[in-house]
Amino acid sequence: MHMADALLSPAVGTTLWAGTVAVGGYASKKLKAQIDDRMIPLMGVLGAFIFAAQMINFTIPGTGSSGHLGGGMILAILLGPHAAFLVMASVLTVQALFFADGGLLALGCNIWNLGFYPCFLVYPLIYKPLTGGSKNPGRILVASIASAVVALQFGAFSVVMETLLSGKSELPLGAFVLLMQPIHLAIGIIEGFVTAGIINYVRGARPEILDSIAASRPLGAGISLKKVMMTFAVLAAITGGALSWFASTHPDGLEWSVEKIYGRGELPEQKHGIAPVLKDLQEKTAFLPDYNFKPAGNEPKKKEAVPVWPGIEAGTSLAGITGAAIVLGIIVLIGMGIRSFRGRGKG
Amino acid sequence: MTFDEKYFDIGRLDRLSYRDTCVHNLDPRAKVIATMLFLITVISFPKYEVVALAPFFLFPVLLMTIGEIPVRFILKKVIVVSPFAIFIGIFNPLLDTGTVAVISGVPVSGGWLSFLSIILKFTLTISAALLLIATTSFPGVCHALRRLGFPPLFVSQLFFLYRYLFVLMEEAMRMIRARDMRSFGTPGAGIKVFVRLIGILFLRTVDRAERIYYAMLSRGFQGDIPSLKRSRMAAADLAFMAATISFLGVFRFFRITEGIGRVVQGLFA
Amino acid sequence: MSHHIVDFKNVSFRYPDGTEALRGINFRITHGESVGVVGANGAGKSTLLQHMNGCLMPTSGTVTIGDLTLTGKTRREIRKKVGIVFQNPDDQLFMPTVFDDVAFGPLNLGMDEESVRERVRKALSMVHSLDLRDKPPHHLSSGQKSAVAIASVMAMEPDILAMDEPAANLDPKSRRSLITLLKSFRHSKIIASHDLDLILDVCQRCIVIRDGTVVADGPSAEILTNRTLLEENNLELPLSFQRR
Amino acid sequence: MSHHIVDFKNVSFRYPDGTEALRGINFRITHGESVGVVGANGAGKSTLLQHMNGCLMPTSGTVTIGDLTLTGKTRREIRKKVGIVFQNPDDQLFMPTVFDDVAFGPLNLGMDEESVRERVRKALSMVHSLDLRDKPPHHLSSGQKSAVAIASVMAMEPDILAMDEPAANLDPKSRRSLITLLKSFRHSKIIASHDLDLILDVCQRCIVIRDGTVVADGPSAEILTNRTLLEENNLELPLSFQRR
Ligand SMILES: Nc1ncnc2c1ncn2[C@@H]1O[C@H](COP(=O)(O)OP(=O)(O)OP(=O)(O)O)[C@@H](O)[C@H]1O
Ligand SMILES: Nc1ncnc2c1ncn2[C@@H]1O[C@H](COP(=O)(O)OP(=O)(O)OP(=O)(O)O)[C@@H](O)[C@H]1O
Ligand SMILES: [Mg+2]
Ligand SMILES: [Mg+2]
Repeated sequence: MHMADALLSPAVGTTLWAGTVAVGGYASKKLKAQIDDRMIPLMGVLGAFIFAAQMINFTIPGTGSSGHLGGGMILAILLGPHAAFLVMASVLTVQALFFADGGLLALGCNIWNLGFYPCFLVYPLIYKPLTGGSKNPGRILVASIASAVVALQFGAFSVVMETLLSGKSELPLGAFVLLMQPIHLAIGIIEGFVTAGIINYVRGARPEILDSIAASRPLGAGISLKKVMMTFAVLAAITGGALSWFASTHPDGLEWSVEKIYGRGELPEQKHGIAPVLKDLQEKTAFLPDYNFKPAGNEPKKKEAVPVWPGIEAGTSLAGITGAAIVLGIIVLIGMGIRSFRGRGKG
Repeated sequence: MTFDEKYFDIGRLDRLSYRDTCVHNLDPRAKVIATMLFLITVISFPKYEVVALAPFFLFPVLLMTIGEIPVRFILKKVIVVSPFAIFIGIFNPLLDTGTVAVISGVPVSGGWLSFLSIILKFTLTISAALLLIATTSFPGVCHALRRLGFPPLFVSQLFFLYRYLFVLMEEAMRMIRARDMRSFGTPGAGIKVFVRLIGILFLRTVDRAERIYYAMLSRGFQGDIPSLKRSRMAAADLAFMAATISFLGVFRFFRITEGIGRVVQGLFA
Repeated sequence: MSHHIVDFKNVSFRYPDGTEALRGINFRITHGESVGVVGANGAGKSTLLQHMNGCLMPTSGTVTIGDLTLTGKTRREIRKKVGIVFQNPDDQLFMPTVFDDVAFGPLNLGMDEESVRERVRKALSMVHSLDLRDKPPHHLSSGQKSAVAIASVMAMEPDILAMDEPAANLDPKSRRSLITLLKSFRHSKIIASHDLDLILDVCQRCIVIRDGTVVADGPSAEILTNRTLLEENNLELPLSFQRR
Repeated sequence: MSHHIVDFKNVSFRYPDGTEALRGINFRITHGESVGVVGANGAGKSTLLQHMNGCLMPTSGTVTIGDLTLTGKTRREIRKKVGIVFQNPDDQLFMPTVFDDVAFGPLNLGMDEESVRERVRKALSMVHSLDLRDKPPHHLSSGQKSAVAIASVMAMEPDILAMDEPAANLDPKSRRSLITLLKSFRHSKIIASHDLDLILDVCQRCIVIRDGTVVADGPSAEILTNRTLLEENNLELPLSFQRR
């Protein structure tokens, strides 16, 4: 569920970066004031733990497909929200840098989607009230499942919104939501089971460990609801402000999604080249009730040259294509030139 | 990717960063800033833009060739992570069929253009991020972040994460091997055993954190991870930044690619 | 009995990051033999052992166990024949109690409950740890953990036993009882270790590895007394030969 | 020089889970002595070493280093005097590169940049690992890791060096060069290990621990040849005395 750079607009990307940096700064300030310095290596190594744990797959009962641990929720439970947020942020940073999962610009979104919700929203508002500090495995299970599901739904929905607001994808809101949310419901339930399983296992095996982590985490870990809501409100205001600015300067971004939701139920025909692909996709997307693509295979008759984005066709002309080909050719030559020059220099 | 591949992959990328080329020797901060600017510039092109993206391939290509990074390795990694972007992008040609351009009589739908644009941006951004690590090393990037004002606490998390990633992944890998060795099919890979394995890994991680903490204390740790200033921005770094910025600016705001095309077409017309 | 045979033919292995850990390894272990594998840090011992049951698959060359050639398909069969005990018993013990852990393998083999119980009992008695049956592994001492790890592999009744550095971190007495235990097994055994005294005690034959190739292969009593050979390979005479 | 003295008086320690790991330990180490600590798995060796610089604080009794009694307040001072090398170099090398790791201690001592660089250079050369400076620890071999771990402690120029199981997992040659290295240090040293041959080589004096108490303390040459004493403590004669 990692957001990708290529799907983002700079406005959305930087807005979420700003939000993430703000929350991150707040969390590290909070931690620095209260932290027991024993927590510093613990947090770091737990980040590596989440990473390693994510790589262990298991078979999801009844399906044969495999799943893995997400991590945000379990960190929040173990470390408290501030530390958990920072650890999650560092896990995602390493993922972005080493596996290019998402990319650097989308990192802001990803930290927000996978870190903010579980740590600052779901943990204080759902997990804590539901367990009420109880160590009863049943309650922990219920609370974990509820939390993981809600956190992932928020995360998935944010991916949808971030993509749509960036305006790079044509996916209509309804369909996108239908694609994302149910999958993440399933993932959430499993993550909940796994989270509760681990907490309960650890509690059974070495109860003192959970207690000692709890003892050394900052006092403010049981953060006041008010503060969370305040932070959230401020960030919502920033986000909202930025988004509305974005929406007003780039109306197309929102426009088309609105249009797609209420507008044309039917879409024009496609070019011939993708007919088979289309057919296949059509079958796969048949569960989207509102959208039926016209049967493919119609002969292409694309003469309705309506410029959707004025001025765009200027760039995408034959001259443009020629230019691009030449430029790419030059770049490849430069690359090869450097390679062979270097090769000679060495040999 | 299987666990092992993923693990080795990081190791490989990591090792690439030990090379000694002039790209590797640039100040990490310069590279971090340049990469971020590059990303923002690429992303800032409107959704139907394809042609103007072409020149931007120069940036990764230069880093790759001068930095002696194998092209194939980077390409392979780009492909491995592409599914999500493709999955989202592939709907564009299906949903956005209005013609936005006519190229020598052939009308092109907006969906295909925007899809192509997503793919190009994807390739550019992902390879730039990978090349940042491959030419700077992860610790280098962390030092840069720290000196660029990221909270020290966050940066120390990154240090530890990076350092123990390999240790813990190896530990996890050995555990999986032990599990797979004694489970001759699916039952051993079930969720119950999975939870146990993760639980054990967690306990061992906490114990390890404790030992690390003692080791840190033994060497005078007082709550802050100190760091040496490794380098001052040198002339080369400033030149690199200036070059990158002017390159980005020129190709973002002037339609040079198309101009070249026109000129060449004019020659042959 | 051909199924106790291990045959490495020209086995090479390269880690995906480019490290050439094995380069054309050749050897053959016949029924009931016990073989030590020695060499410097990083020589390739652990990598070699992981080829015995397909944890790693050779980049080129063939590994044959009994009458099966190691491939993706035969791997599962081969794992029933070859039991590997890794260096760190903590990696190996992941079930909540010693009993569950030892039963894990047999249960996955699809055996019925009665036979599983029997197997577990047998395996645990073999390592004198029947009393530990109901303890959780994390409450055991390192010596006890090693013993249980061995039992959990023995419970699958492998034809061939492979062990990686079995005595590290054991106190001298636990080490000694491990040696006695190993000597009493009648399986084909292959043991990788820096503890040359242990190899000398347990294995009749010894293979020296350097940089992923076999540089010597012969009776332990000969190889482990050949000072030049040993010193060329970052080794030295077993301590019990280094008289004071 | 009183500052090289280590004095344990009636030290007891109980882990939070109730394990009594030390029960009234008494010994005194004077300037320049080198002392081995031996005992069965779980006897309390590692716990004891962690008291040397206040990683753990005695539940009762006093630890004195030089002229300072170990308390929450003096702990920081004491850490400058006592350098501990733990059992697993992976736990000890926690920074992303070898250089950063070795520099960690001196930087915490508040030294200026130039002197830190000088210290790092000196410490790494001492263990012949200057070339590894820019590598991340996870790409080092086990022998290299041990060497760097020692350098990172030596860079603090401690008066007293404590090591826990320094030779585990090293190949015989690396172990031998470690022994040479240890012999060449003129610090007070205290080494906990199961490798009795190493203790015999490096330490003149040896302390035997059982269940958290000192059961013997005397010249290594005497203690490590006393078969009954050793066997009572899950130990055995050093291998080099076990002639074949
Ligand atoms: N996961 C890995 N990725 C890359 N290279 C590896 C990996 N594991 C081992 N190697 C390399 O392969 C070579 C052989 O390693 P191996 O672990 O087999 O050695 P070993 O003989 O078991 O050493 P030791 O005595 O230290 O256990 C070494 O050069 C090592 O660095
Ligand atoms: N963190 C801990 N919490 C509780 N008990 C512990 C802890 N660490 C060690 N112990 C217990 O304290 C006792 C002494 O352990 P210690 O690690 O000091 O032994 P050791 O002599 O170093 O053993 P080894 O030779 O196996 O390293 C053991 O009974 C052990 O189980
Ligand atoms: Mg090994
Ligand atoms: Mg110990």
